[in-house]
Amino acid sequence: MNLKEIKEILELLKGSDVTELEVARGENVLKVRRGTPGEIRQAASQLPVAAPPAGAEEPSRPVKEAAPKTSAKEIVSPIVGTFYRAPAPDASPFVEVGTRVTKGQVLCIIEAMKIMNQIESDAGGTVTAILVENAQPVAYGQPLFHITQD
Amino acid sequence: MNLKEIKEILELLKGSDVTELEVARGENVLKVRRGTPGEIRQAASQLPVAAPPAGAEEPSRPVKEAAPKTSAKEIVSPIVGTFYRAPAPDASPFVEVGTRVTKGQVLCIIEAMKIMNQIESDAGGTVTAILVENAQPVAYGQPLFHITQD
Amino acid sequence: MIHKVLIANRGEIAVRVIRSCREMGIKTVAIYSTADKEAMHVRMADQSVCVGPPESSESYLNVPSILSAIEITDADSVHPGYGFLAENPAFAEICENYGVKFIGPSSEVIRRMGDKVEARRAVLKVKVPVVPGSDGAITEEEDGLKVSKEIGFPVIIKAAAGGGGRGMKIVHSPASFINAFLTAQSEALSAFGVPDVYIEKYFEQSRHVEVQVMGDRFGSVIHLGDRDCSVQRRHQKLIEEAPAPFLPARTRTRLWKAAVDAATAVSYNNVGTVEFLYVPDGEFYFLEMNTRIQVEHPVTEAVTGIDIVREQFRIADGKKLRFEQKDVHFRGHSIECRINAEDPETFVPSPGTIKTCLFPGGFGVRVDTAIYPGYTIPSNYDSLLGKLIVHGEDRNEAIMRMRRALEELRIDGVKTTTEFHKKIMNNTDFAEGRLRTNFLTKTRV
Amino acid sequence: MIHKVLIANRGEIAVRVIRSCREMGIKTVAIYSTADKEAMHVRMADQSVCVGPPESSESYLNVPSILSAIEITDADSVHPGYGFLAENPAFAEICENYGVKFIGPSSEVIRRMGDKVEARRAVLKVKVPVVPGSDGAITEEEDGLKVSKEIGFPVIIKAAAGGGGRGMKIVHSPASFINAFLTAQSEALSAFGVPDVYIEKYFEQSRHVEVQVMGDRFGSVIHLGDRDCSVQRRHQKLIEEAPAPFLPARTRTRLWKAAVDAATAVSYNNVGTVEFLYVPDGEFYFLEMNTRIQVEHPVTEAVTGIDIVREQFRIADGKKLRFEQKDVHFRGHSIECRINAEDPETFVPSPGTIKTCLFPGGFGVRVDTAIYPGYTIPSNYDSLLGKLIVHGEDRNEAIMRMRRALEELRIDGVKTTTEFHKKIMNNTDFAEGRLRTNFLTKTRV
Repeated sequence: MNLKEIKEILELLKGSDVTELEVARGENVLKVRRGTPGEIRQAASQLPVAAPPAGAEEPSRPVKEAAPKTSAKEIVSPIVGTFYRAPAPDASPFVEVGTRVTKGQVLCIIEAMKIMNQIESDAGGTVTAILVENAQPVAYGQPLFHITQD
Repeated sequence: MNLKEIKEILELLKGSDVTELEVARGENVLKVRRGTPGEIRQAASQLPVAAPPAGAEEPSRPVKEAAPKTSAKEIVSPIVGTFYRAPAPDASPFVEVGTRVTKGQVLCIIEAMKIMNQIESDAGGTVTAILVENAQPVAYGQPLFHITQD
Repeated sequence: MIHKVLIANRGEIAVRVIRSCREMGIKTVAIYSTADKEAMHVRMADQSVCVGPPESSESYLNVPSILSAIEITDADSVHPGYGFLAENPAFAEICENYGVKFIGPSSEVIRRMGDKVEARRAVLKVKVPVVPGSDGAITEEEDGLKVSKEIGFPVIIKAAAGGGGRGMKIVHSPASFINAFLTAQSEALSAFGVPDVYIEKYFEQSRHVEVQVMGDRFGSVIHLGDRDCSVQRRHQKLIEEAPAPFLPARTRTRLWKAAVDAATAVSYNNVGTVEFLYVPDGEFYFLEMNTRIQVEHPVTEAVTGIDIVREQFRIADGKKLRFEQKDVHFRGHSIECRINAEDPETFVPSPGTIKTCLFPGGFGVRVDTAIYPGYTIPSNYDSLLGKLIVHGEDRNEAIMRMRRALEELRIDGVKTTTEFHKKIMNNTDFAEGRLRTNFLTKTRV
Repeated sequence: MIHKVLIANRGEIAVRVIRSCREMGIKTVAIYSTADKEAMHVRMADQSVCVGPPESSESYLNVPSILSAIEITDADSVHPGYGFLAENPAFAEICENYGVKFIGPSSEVIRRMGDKVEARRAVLKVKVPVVPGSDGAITEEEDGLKVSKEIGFPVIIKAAAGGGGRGMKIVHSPASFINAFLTAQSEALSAFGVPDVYIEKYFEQSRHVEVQVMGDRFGSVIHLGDRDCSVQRRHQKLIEEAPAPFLPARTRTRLWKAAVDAATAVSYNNVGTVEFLYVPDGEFYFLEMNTRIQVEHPVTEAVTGIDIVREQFRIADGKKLRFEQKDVHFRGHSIECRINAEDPETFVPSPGTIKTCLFPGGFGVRVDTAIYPGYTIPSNYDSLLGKLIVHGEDRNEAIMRMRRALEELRIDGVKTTTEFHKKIMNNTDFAEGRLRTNFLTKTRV
């Protein structure tokens, strides 16, 4: 079973009402399940949803964020709080896109319960993306930076 | 089993009411599960169901009945009533399996509202199946006989 | 004793009846057309019999076929639901003659109240106010014009054998009367088989208010309070509530009495509804009586706590009413929204297959439906998918609850009237009780 | 005024709270662990914040994280639901200090009633009968044995800091006392962090009866009637009903008074439940007070028509009770069945993905759930899938309706306790009121 065949099978399923499909050919197995989880998600959007804090939904889409950059490491927020790029309102940001950082270097501050928590990079490399705006709330597990390792 | 075969199987399923299919050929296995209708049907069987009159569910499975005999013509009940194979309790049945009949020949009686309705064959051929027991209730559209045309 | 009932209906009302039967220990037989093989009522009933092809006339209205189904299943009674054979006195009479209990009033009562002209005369005798109009059917256009001038324009021309809003003509001036009258006659003939029409005063600013009544076979009649069904589109009810809001207490009491008097006048002997036209800050007038269970009965069940379908069975089974008027207590306010498979703007029916359906739950929410995921709505019957009923301490709470419930409701695969109902529940005129039967014509929602 | 509430919970109770908020116009913030990304409460809330990994201790019990979530979403209040932080006085106190309204009683009341020994002393002062037992915690086994001999065996040893049926030991004779006492102490230590235990008389043939109370911040306390929760398995409630059936009228009145007296004694200032042990044809004894909304609150909502969660918000918002005792009217009978994802015979949890779920509808049926087709039940939390609540004119009607509703219920993908509930609803002992907390041990169902 090659990629072309898999594609064709998936193409075929589009018009059908098949919900689960499993094809095993020797050691090759193709399992497809379709259906409701994605549809249910629309239910939420049917409800009048106030703009969630930027991060609210992010943790549920790590794959989406990571997918384009296979070599990039994602730095996620270990706590709930407010994201600050600089140590003080008038100071320069800890890092910018393009900044080269070393493991243990401070990337940002997350304020939680009046305490400023310094978030350190757990990898060395180059900052290739800053995913949250300054002074925005972040949730647990929310991606903050991409660090592309050299 | 190659892609073409899988395609054909899926194509085939479109028109059917099959809900689960598993084809194993040697090491190759194809499993398909489709939509909800079949699942819902189980809901009914979860409910305490009194034995339905023999015919009650039959009309919903014409495919199942007809499938094995592609050349057989199905004679269905045009009315709701009680099926009698003979003109009187002590008389011989109108037809038996194997009886050769002509178009217009009486096959049975269906009693509805105290009236005896003679049901005639709308095809000539040989009676190859009698699908309802004598004196049993039948629903509209319920298959009564198979007539295999010569 | 009733042991087994054949339900001569389909959709949500068949499911509704099956539910009460299960709770009473009565066995159920569903009938279905070939288009309804996969219908919920067939899946839920203890037994089921296919009675004909998709066309109603050949299946759900096919009396010989239904009687045969009763015979072969040994059912001892038949529940007609609403629509189809529910108000057909001939069917009720045949059942009576066959020794099959008809779950409804006697055929004589159905026949009498079914003739709108005779019904009008019957209630007039017990001093129930009727809309000013012709005393009986009018055959000559000149007589019609004369009557119309006496009662004053605008007038409404109605088919004597009509109902459900069909075959009505509103006439605003003498100039257009003759033409409208002749059209109404020919429409009545083609729709109901009789050309008889009658004339009533027409009120632009009126509300549709009705009273649920209940009578037994021993002469007792009580009421279960009133309902408002003014939010209609082309005379089809869309939203109903109990009690009718913004009704002066004195008017309400008089309305109840009028309904009980009307029912008593015809020895009414099952549950039924007396419909009135109410002119706000003015009078109310008897319109007609529905001799069957109504689509909107759940709002009355919510405020009274009484299972009305169960009472239908008890009364038909020859039992006395379980309560006197003083035992009926009203609590809170209830609203029902009819969820139809229709475009919420144009109301064009939207048949199709239900992909997903998630119904609201929680406190004060009731759902009556016959759809399920994967169900294909046949195009042969009405477009009612289900009813959403809420109950709250007061009307405001009920409205807020209905908004919440409508937000939770999700039906994919067909268009539904959900969005329309959301608009009404957020409409100030509705909230403040500016309810009129021409609400939708006059209000941008 | 409360404008935006953070709901520090998950599952059906989070959904329940969101529903009332929507009806009151209060914005909602859901919190969730990474295991609950797809949970219903997250989908329904206006906003949502991930507060930690799957383990409750790191997410739903993670106070700093929850406080940060309150801060970044600008919530002005927090609803704790039941379980998790609902009866944690420290959390309530932190909220009070932060100026965040805790939707529940004040931290002081929670602390006081949370200590079972102090609670016992508080209610004794106002002459509410308590189970004969030790006046406070006992540390020496010999003292325990002495008390036990005084009150008579069998006795039950309970952890002072316990609750929810955990850490209890029943002792039938002096011979086995010392061993059981030492085990209970060490279990209390490991489960609740304190080894304190106390001793009470144990009644084999007792029922669990409780009274819903409601007090405001101005000293008014009323009750909303009683409930019976005797059908339990290992001290976990499975079926609840309101009112408690087969209770002598005089006993019921005294029970209500005792509950109101107990709540008044501690200036109780939100909704809560006073739990009693009732020995049929004998006395009742105060057990403990739950200072939160309970799983079984819907049965009381059904018979009173009062939205209890709404009242929680109103009281926490500093409003007076909306009614006096005389304004509370009871109607009919209500039963709740807890549908758990468990094997109906062994009660072993059955996690998995919900393939299909069809919930019952119609008159008198309420469903509270947080599951939907395609939802995967995380193994990190309790196994409650949803609650089926019915309301009928009387207990018999409620039982018949519950049977009907259970027959309509369909959940595929995981094992559920539905079949267990069907057996109970068809059990004669249950129907005739031979309810005891050891019902399941003694009855073959």
